[in-house]
Amino acid sequence: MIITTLLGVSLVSAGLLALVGDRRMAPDLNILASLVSFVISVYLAFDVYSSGTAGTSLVGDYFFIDAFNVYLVVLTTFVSTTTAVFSRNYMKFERGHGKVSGGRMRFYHAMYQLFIFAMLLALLANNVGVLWISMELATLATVLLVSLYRTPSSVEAAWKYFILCGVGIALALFGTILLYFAAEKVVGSGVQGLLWTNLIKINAKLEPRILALAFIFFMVGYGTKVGLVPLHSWLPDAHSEGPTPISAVLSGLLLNIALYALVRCKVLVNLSMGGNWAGRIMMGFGLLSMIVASLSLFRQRDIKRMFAYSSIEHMGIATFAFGLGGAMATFGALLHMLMHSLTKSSIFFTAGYASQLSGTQNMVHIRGLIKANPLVGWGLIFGVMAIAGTPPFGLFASEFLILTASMKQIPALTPLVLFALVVAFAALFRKLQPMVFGDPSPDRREINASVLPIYLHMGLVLALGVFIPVFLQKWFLEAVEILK
Amino acid sequence: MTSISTLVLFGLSAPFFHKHEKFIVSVFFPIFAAASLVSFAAGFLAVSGGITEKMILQAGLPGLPFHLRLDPISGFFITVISLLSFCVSVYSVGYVKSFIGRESVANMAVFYPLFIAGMLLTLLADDAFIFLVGWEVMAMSSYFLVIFENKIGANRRAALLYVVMAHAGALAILMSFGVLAGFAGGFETFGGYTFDAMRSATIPPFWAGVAFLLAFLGFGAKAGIVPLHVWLPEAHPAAPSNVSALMSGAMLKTAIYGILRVSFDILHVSQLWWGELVLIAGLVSALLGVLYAIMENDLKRLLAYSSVENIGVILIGVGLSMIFFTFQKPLMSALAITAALYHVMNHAMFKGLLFMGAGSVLHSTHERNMENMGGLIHKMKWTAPLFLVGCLSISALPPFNGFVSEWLTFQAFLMSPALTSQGLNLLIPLGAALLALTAVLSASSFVKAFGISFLGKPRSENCATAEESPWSMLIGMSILAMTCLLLGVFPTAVIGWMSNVSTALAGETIAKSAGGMGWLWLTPVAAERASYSAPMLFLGIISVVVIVFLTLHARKNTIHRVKPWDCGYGGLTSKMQYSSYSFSMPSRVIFGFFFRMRERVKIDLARTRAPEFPAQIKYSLRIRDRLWGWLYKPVIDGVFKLGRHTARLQHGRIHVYLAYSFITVIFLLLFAL
Amino acid sequence: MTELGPIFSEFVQIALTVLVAPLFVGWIRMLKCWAQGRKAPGVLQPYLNLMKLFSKDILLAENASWVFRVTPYVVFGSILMAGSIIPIVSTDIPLSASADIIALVALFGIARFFLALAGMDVGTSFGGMGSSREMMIASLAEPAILMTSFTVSLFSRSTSISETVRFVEGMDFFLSPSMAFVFFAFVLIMLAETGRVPVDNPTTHLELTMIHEGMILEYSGRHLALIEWAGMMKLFVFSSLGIALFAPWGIASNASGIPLALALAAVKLALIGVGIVLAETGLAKMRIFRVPEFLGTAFILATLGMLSHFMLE
Amino acid sequence: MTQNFATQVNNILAAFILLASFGMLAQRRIYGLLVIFAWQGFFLALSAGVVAYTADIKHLYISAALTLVLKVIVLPYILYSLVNRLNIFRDVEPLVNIPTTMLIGIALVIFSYHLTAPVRELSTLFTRTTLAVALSTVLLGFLMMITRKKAVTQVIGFLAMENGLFFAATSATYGMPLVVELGVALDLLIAALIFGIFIFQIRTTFDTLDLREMEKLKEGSET
Repeated sequence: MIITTLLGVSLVSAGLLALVGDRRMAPDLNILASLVSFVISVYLAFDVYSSGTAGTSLVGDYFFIDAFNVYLVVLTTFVSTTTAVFSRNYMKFERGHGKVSGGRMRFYHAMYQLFIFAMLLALLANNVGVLWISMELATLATVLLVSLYRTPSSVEAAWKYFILCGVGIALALFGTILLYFAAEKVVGSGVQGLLWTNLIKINAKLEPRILALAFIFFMVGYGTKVGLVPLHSWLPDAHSEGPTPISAVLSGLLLNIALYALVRCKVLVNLSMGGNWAGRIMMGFGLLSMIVASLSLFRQRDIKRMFAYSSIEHMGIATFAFGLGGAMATFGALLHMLMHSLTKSSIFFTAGYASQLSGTQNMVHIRGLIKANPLVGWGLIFGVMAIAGTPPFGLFASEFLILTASMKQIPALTPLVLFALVVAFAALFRKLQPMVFGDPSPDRREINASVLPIYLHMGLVLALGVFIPVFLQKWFLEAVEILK
Repeated sequence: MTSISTLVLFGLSAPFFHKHEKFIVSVFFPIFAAASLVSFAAGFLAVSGGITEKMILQAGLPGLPFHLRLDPISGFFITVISLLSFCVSVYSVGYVKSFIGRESVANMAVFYPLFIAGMLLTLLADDAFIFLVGWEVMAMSSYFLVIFENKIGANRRAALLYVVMAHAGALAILMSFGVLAGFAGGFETFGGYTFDAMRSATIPPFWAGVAFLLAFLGFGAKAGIVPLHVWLPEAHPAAPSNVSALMSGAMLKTAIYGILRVSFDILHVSQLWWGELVLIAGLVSALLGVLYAIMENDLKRLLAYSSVENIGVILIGVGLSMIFFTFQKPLMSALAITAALYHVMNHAMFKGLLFMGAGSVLHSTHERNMENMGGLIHKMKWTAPLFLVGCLSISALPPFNGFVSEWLTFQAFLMSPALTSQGLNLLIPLGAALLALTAVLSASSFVKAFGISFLGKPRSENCATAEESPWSMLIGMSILAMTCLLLGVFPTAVIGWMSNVSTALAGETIAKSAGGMGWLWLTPVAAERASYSAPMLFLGIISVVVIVFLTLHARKNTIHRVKPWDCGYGGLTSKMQYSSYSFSMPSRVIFGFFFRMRERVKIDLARTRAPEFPAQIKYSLRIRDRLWGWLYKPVIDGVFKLGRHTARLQHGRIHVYLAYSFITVIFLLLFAL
Repeated sequence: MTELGPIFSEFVQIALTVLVAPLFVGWIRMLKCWAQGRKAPGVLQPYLNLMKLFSKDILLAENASWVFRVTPYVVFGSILMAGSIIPIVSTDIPLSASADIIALVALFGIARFFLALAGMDVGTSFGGMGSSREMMIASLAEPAILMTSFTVSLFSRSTSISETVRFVEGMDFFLSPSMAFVFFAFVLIMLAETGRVPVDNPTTHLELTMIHEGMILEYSGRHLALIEWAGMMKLFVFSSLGIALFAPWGIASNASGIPLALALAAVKLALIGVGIVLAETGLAKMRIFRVPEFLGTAFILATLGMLSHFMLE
Repeated sequence: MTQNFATQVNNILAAFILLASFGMLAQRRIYGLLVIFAWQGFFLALSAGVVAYTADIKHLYISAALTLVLKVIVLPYILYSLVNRLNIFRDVEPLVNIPTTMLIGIALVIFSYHLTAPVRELSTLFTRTTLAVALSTVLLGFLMMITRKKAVTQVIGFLAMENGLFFAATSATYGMPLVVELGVALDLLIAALIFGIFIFQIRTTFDTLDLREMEKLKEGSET
């Protein structure tokens, strides 16, 4: 019941916003809608926690909640709320400078809510097919947002995003079909064959070879959306060319959702195949992504593009950790997903303000942010520190766990991880310093930056870095159990 | 604990006062000083009483709350560091004022205490996680302090180099902890990260070696062991002088602490080659460090390089102690470790003093290049003698403290015949000779430092118009100067105080034998073996000087001030003095092969009557560190090259991208089935 | 007598160091003149020089700082300390415990440090040149001398000089390669450290060849006197150190044996003087950058001595 | 009709579908492509119908009908009108020349046949043999997207992939549950619409549909 209202809110508000159009109230309505769904999701989470359900709790046949997806739901609604707050000023500025027309703003807000709806659906859906549908929906909702500015580069980016993800998702559908094909022989045809809860129950009977085949398609399909090398090509374009709020939610949330789907599949396949076959594939992809992404960081000119690459790197780390398996690594990976989406979205906020300040996304022309706007400047510094994995920020905690775990389990590969991390660190700081320090460029524009979201996120990341509240611990540990 | 919290608290509250910066400076830094005094007391008692307190904060990762632990080892380092930070904080009251209006003092007031707090936290940490948190807090806050004057591009480059190397080192340490925790009990339940678990863990020799090596690399990168030292001469000069005093005097010591903690306390030095490695690394760092120091003309760079040298000396002691330890010679091991710890303390004191001195020179002349200094002894009446004290102590001249630790190290060296290994028997005396060489070279480099910058005639306008720095800076320095003298004159008392530390590390102490002949004589192992009495020497020299002085001044004969001998040409200008370059010329000739030197003389024959009297002669000399070209440049270039190649992946054509995923699918299908 | 004995012999030593040093130098100069066929001044000439200098006024360079003025006293004091800890006539002296051979080297170090500073204080190029060369020579000589003393102390298992002397006295005379090597090393170093000919020329005032003289060029009056005196003492101390390390036979173990010890010491010193003169007349002063090779040889010899101690004995 | 007759029919339809996708690979002219695409959809719907009839699964009729509407009428029509509006008639020569593409296609078919062997052994359905065809259709569509230059042709390739997927669904599993089928169909529709919008956007911003114009976003030289 709660879940349906939760989903309902975003869906209805999407419709509403489509009607409201480009009134002054539209952004506020957007914020309100996201806030409401956030509140509901918190209530939901509280409900789950207080009922103390270890593992899954079914809602009808279609939705289910367990320790794994509940925190992602809260995270999603939270980040979408803060992003909505951020986009209020940001998009007003963009409008002011005539980069977007009123009609497109209508479209923007409607699609924003639809996107949230799709993500929540993907998280909560108990049905592999529905999961697939909502993933596709999420893609479609954002495709046209990426090309919102109608500049050649943005259109190109959107097209690549659309085609590559479309193809990827199609492959994922093939995987789904194979999965269903395998399950059908056990439970007979019908919805039952696609429910996670059932599949986990019956996994012993599922035919491993078909599941292996299915997993490959899932891997490539959802892997494309996670942005794993070499399926990542669309990500830097899409994340850098769209409006910044969209980049924030794409990097911060959508990648998580895709990874979520992938991990679910991995668990299933591993269970039926025995051993860590799927895990090893994921580790391979994760490692490759880390290294390639961190090396690419050096060559970036565009600030948002650079952070898009860093998202690839971090998704790589999380994938690697999930592939690694084991309590520490999985715990670390869950923490990493949380921390990364908080940090990365706030970084995109600051990056957006930075590029508005200096009227370009080209890092060569972004100078002396601390002088120009101290709050934004320090926000960017803290964000980069956090994303580079320096304590006491939370990403350090997760990387600490992941690295030590990998040192324990596969010492041979750890140097590669180390290399990737150091290179990424060096690259990020190399690019960061000229942007924040020194004297700002004379021709800079005035903005009124709402830094609340930025510092809210950073504060959370900081707090979680030194102290993980008990309910989160409980969920993570349960999730670790689930993902064994 | 309280001190850490106050530091953090006030540090974080600082930005809210960024409107009235004077207020910050004059109120906050005294508070920091008080806080460091508190921790000083704590550490001091911990060492003297040999107490071990544990404390667990309910925070951090599940199943891994923050374990804190105050034992003699950490207590010793806390004492040293907080004593230094006390003096530096006092000094800063005057020093930081000079930044008001130029830079944001609030930043300083935020990161300075965070820096100290980070160091203390590192020392108190009793599990891997909180240790690294403290470590990185220290690193990052010092990074922001290094880049404090961020308008200068060179500072930014220095800071970048520093922060990258620091982070790489931290990750290496993390790896080593990973290895240790992996073998410790209760890894899957987060329990393995506590140092206690690691201590009790049984680790196969190979992995123990790996852990040690990783830790040594990680800490070495922070300590500035050659060849990991490149960041040091860049970062220390870039930072404000009170910060460089802390970095060089205190931060490097945390690295030493880490090495001791891991190799002695956790891994209980199990293999011989560790000691040998540390010893050799120490020797190399000491020698190269001092050579670079001699070549330098930048006062602060010179000091930074000499820090490399002193870290080397400390490591020599540590290495010897490890070797003796593996040979089950606890008393000798205790001797060596005492020497090392003593030098840790000494270096903290005099290097802090010297950096502050350089700071006040910078503060009044805005010059860092010695070629533009000179004659400051007339302008800065008090700074000069204080700086001189620093120079005397660092050149290991009795009765100052530097000599004591050097002397102990020599004694440790001379214990080598007790070892049963032939190779070491031959190697170690050579090490002693190298150490001697280092000592004298550092003496000459500090003769140069003091002589060129404080003596002679001013070489630039800024120097001619310099004036003395404010009282707070002088107080900060003079406390340290006093400490230098006391540490030098009463070594037996200090060693007695340190006995718990060496017991905790080497399982034995030389306190008993050291004080064997009473407090007056320092006799490391036995009176007939070797003895040294600083008080006697001190008194002896002083008394002779006084007696002679009085006897000679019994008869009044007058002093005439005249021009110095100018070979009859007349008009000696300050340009005719021996410059810093020319002073180090002999050593350049002798040790030139260590450096990449480009020396060129440009003779301008334009509008000159006769070619042998050219109008002007330009002489330029660039001295580079060979290691940079050998080790670092290739790595950096390699990374960039890789970057270029990976960038090709992002081809831009969508068909290629599609082909990527297509090939991936096919490949996986083949690979899987 | 017994408990006062040490004190007594200590005073004897100090007195010797202070008073006999000029005599020793005078003896050397006299020999040198004879060797070069010149007419020699009296043995007591150095005393007269000192007296003259003490009675003179001081011409102080205008921008000389207090460092310049303190230096002579410090130099004098530290060298005197050095003299007081080396057993010249008796091993049983209270101060010998207060510093071992490393500390001894360090005492010379103090003197050198201040001299070098004083050289740079006035701000003439000669001073700077002198100090820089002095420091270079020192930086090469000191490791060598430490190696030497280490080798010797390896025999006696002690760095305390008195102990060493007792030990060497104790063992009956024998030819040990290490001792031989070390002895030659010591001779070379002594020539370098005391600024004798092949390294430095104590009598030159040709600016470009000055080392020690360069540093003290600006000194005059009693300052100069003190420094000269300290120089003489240094030569004396070094010689007696050589005696103590290599030919200690006869050095008394208590106050009662002092007279004999005195006689023996006189003889040995006289012989050393002869040796020095022979060396100075035989060798020519070498170019400044040949000095490193010279001292390098010394260092190698000392090291060889130590190695041969481990390998052959 | 009997099982094995149905099997034969279904196999024949599968053969036609495969043929159609090869035809698309070979076809240069866009009209032709559209026509073949429509035919493929038609065969698809037909086979779905057959399966629905034989195995007598109600909701499969619905999806068959959906297919007929969407893939045979709506989508081809949209694309056709687009092509007319933007008057692009022939796709210029592909990146990889036709014979090579064909050879690769053959290889793909063999590969997917080999790949689905285990599935064939496992399945009890009379449609099982056609899974190989489905997979190869998907891969061929993929191949087509890689080798063709124009946006429109890429769209068609994408839709061909979708056909393959649908065929897999029907042949391997007698169709997914209805919810999923509907969802998929909906997504497909939206996708098609977005394609339409896009092709206009591209046309207006680049005034060509040649995708090689859209290669600006790549890694520049290091700054």
